[in-house]
Amino acid sequence: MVQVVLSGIMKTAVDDQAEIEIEAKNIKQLLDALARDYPKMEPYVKKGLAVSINGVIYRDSLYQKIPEDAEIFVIPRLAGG
Amino acid sequence: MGIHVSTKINGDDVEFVCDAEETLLDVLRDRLNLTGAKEGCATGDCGACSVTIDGRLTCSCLTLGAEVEGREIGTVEGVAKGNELHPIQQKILDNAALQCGVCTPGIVVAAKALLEKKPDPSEEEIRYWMAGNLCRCTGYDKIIRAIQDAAAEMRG
Amino acid sequence: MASSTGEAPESKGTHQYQPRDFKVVGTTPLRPDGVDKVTGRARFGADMNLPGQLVGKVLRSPHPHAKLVSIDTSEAEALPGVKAVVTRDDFAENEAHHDILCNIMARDKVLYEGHAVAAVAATSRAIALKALKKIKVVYDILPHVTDVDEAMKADAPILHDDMFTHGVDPMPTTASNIAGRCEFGHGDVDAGFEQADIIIERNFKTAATHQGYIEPHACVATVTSDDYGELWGCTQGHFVLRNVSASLVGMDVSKLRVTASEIGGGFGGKTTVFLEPVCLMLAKKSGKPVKMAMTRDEVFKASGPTASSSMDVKIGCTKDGRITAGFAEVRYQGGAFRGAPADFGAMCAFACYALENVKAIGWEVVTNRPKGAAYRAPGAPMSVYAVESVVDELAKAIDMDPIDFRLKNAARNGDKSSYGPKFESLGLVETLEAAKNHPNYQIPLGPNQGRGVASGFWFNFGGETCSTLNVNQDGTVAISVGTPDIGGSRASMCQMAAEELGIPYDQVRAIVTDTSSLGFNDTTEGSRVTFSSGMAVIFAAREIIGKLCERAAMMWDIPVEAVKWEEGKAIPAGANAGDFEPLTLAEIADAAGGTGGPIAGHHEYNADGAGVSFGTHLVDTEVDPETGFVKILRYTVIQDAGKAIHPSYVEGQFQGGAVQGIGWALNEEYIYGDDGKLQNAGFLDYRLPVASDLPMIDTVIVEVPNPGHPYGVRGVGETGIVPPLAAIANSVSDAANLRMTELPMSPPRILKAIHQAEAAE
Amino acid sequence: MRYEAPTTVEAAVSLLSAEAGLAKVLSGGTDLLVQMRMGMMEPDLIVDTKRIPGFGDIVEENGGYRVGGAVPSAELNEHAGFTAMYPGVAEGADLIGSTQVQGRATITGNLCNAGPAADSVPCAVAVGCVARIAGPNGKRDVAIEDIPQAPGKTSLEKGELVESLFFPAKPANTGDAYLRFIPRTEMDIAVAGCGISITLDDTGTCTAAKVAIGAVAIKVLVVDEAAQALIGTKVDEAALDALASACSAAAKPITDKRGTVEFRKEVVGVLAKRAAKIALDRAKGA
Repeated sequence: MVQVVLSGIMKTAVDDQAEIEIEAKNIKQLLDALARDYPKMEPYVKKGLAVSINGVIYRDSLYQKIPEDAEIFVIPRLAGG
Repeated sequence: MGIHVSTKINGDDVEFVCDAEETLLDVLRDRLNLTGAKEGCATGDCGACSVTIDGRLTCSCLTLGAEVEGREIGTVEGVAKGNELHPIQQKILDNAALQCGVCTPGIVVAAKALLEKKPDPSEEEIRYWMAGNLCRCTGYDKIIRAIQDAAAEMRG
Repeated sequence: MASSTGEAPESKGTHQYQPRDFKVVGTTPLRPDGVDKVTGRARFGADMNLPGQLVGKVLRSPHPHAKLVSIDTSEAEALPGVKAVVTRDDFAENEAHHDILCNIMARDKVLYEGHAVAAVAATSRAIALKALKKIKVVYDILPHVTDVDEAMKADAPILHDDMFTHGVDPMPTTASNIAGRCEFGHGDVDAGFEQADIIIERNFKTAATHQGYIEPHACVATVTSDDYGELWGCTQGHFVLRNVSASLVGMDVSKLRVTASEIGGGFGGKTTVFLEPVCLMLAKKSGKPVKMAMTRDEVFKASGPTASSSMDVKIGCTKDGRITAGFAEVRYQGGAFRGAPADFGAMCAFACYALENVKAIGWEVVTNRPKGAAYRAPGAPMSVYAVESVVDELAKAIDMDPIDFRLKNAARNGDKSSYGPKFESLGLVETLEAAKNHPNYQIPLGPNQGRGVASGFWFNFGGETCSTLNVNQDGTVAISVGTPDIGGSRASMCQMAAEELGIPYDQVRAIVTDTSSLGFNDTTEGSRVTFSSGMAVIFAAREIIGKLCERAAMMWDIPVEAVKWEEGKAIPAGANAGDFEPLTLAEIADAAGGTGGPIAGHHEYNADGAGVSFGTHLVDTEVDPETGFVKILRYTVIQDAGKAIHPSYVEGQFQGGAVQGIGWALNEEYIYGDDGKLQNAGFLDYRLPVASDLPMIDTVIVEVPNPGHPYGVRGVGETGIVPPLAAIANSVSDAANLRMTELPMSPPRILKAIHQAEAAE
Repeated sequence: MRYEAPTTVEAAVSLLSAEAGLAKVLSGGTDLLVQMRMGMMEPDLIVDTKRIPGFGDIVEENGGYRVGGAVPSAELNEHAGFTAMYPGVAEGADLIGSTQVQGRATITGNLCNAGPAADSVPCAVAVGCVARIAGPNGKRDVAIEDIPQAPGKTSLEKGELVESLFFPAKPANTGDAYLRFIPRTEMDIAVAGCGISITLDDTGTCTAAKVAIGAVAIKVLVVDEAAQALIGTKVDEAALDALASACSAAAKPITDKRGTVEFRKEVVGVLAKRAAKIALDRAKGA
């Protein structure tokens, strides 16, 4: 189980919980689980998200491993100019 | 309906036929394949199309092609002598005074015209002379330094 | 140029930072595309011509909001010289790119003045323009809204009857112009404000600005009868352009080859498509090459500016300068479709500070304006302007130096960021200290002069990237990258390859390949190219080194493990040390035909581990109390680059970002009339900064290595535009002894504020 | 559209007179070509005046200068005699657009485009410039303030064009100046402008003055009350304040993308005061 914090627009999609617990060994499992357990998250997952694991932000690497005690934030997919 | 025009561009005799509405910029780019001058605005506000006509700096977008009969045009393509860059071109490179480079042809033509008129311009004189050449990338700093360096080199 | 180097923290990223002595990196060689650019030979978007090409032109809506009842193109089609006309009917629905489709060619409604409704390809520009006039469009005009606060009201004209606000639970059942709400932060701001000795709360507004690249969008396209397409044009991302355009036009991706021309500025504005799918469709329909270029007024009216904003900020602090709580609510309108960067605005607002109690709410709103596009650190400059203005006021209120105030609250390694994750490695404190010690911070000010300070932040990211290096027979190296070079990145790529391979810079040449020559690359955006493509080049070079050692081992008949690469040469090592003369890269390359053929390296990956970049700006201004005119006296940019590969181009990014910020702060704005039409769609009245408006822009490159890059590189392109809005507002407010809360601070606004301040006294 | 480049003024007049459609005179073209490009104007005939002898010349006449209708402002500013006599007029001409634009733009064009914000016009008005107009009925001389009528509208009749501008000899102890306000330092259209000419007697008392303000009404305005505020004074602070108030009161500006009514009224007074100080210094020979 990893502790996941959802921020921004997505917080309401997980019933305003500050943190949720999800069983996931990599980013893809995390996102799949989010979409499965919280149907309101599905559009966000589809649109694309970024995941911060211990402070390093991953935008695309779906199979990036998530360590057991990692600090996980799910944030909007970054873009730029 | 076309207007026949005989002129000199960068020292060479050139003849072309254009419509009355066509600007010199249209003629240079679309008829003569001299694409160094750019259309940034077509209203004389950006300077990317700078050329000289009889030695005087102007915007080719504010000149009709038909007007240059018998005149002498200078474009960015004529600034280097063969493979030998003009000091202003070299100093722009040395100073990294370009990023995207789309304003650079206009900058080269305008700065060359300045240094021919004023060999030792102050920073303020350079900035006001170049006020009609918009650059969105550099904040002008390195361009001004390049012109100062070129001026110093040309004075010897 | 001064420089300071911070401690490299332990790396947690995929790619380790390794300290080393650089030979090529950190120098300032001439760029490979330089001579072409100073001689006029470089070919930009509008500089390519194809035999027999037609001229394409777009008919645009004169109305800000209307139903598109009918479009009759028959008279235009009948005009001699007209070879194709396209409208919405030529483009099939497209679920994946629905908004882009609706934007490039209006469907049921036009949503802003300048929205494309039809396009023509003809044998000349004059005929194309004449044909546009012969297209009969029937509009059913609807009420419009262009202001963000107006658009959020319940009785506002609604742009999309299927827009229900995301991020509000339960989701509203009535349509509105509010696309979404987001919220970031932690702690308890109410409790935090309870602890404050002083609280300042203000409202701010900023106008929409345009990226203002000097080169208008342009492309030339050809589609053969067997459906193979080629497109040449100026774009920040030709792979994305290819994928989106192929999808909208209904082509296989493999059948469309896109070549990125030289690009005359982008700043985010060329990360999406406008003309390109239309150009392809005209080429397909006419069976001839078609060239299109926007006019400047089309660029202003129909490409993508940034958001305008309306913001509330409330910050509390103790008497000794500790921020106890920060709250921001930002409302951004991003034009007629979803995408206003309110989320990034809310995330960046308080990113400079380590706060126990922070909350930032973002509202994403649509209005009858052109669909926004990214603009350098999208969303950040506005919210940071609001927060940094209040921070400045708090420091003044407790009589504390504004840099000391920031140092007291600055985010440091391991602090929880205001948008969630912990900061791993950051150089904010270093920039603040460099600012405090800078000679420009000590210069005495005269009458009507003021000094402003502000800090700012951008995330930076990596993205999908690949690059190939080919060793030529003469020992030179050709680099292929897939990320268009806007600011000199080809030079940086050559430097990094030369550094790794141990060969001189001038033996390496980089090009940006077309979409058929490399795998997918994300767009040049997000300050990612020197970081991501650079790292791909480094790893591809390392692959080459492995191969070079193998070839040398073969030539020497020793195990490859007994060969090492040093200073551009293969050297026998271990038991064989000294047995053979070292082989240079050129010697191995020359022999390659007999040792296994060509030598190449390639690297493909998702570049993660981008390092955040912070900056602090100092600016002195003088305000004319009789006219409200602002003169920038001196300007200093201090920013963390991680490691500057080519310091001159790093400085150039700092300076360019700062000056775009100066324009945003003082004069640039989209001005709309009551009729919903843009009143200043040209450089004359849009007012980019010109050379005579500015002083030299001083720079300090701070280098706190990014642990996620082998050289420590951080993206530098975007952060530079984040602090200037606030820094200048703080400086002007100091000079005129008042508080400016609306951008741009144009002279009429400043003079009015001066009179209001006088009246209040 | 036809393009003609006649070599006599008579030929130019007959071309302009004979054209049934829209005929436009092209000297610098820096307004005309923009209007054409933006689709605001579609002339049927363009008459280029630059091939007419004299149109490109600056000649001395009766102690003053006659400036040909096609003299670009850059050339005017390079003319040592003219800039010494009327520095304010030259400075006004030097503010029209960029260096590039000044290589083409003419005062005559600036006048005949009839834009209320024309930078070269207020000071030329203040120094008493007279236009020589050629037309189907011969030639006539007209004070230039009588030419612009409203934005884009002049008092010129069909077939007429301005052949030259005459700047009369400058009286002794006279100084001129022009200042405008723009939000940037260059490349903008004036938000307000003021041209001024001041003549002093030997004791430093103002004996004559003319004040013209730009960009604050449908055309350049001559403000007699402003001149009266200076005449008979030593152009001291009180007189300057009265000048400023008169200019602000006379201004009838609009609010648009470039400025507000309040801003323009206030700033035109500030500019008048500042320009008067420069003109005063020049009149004193400082």
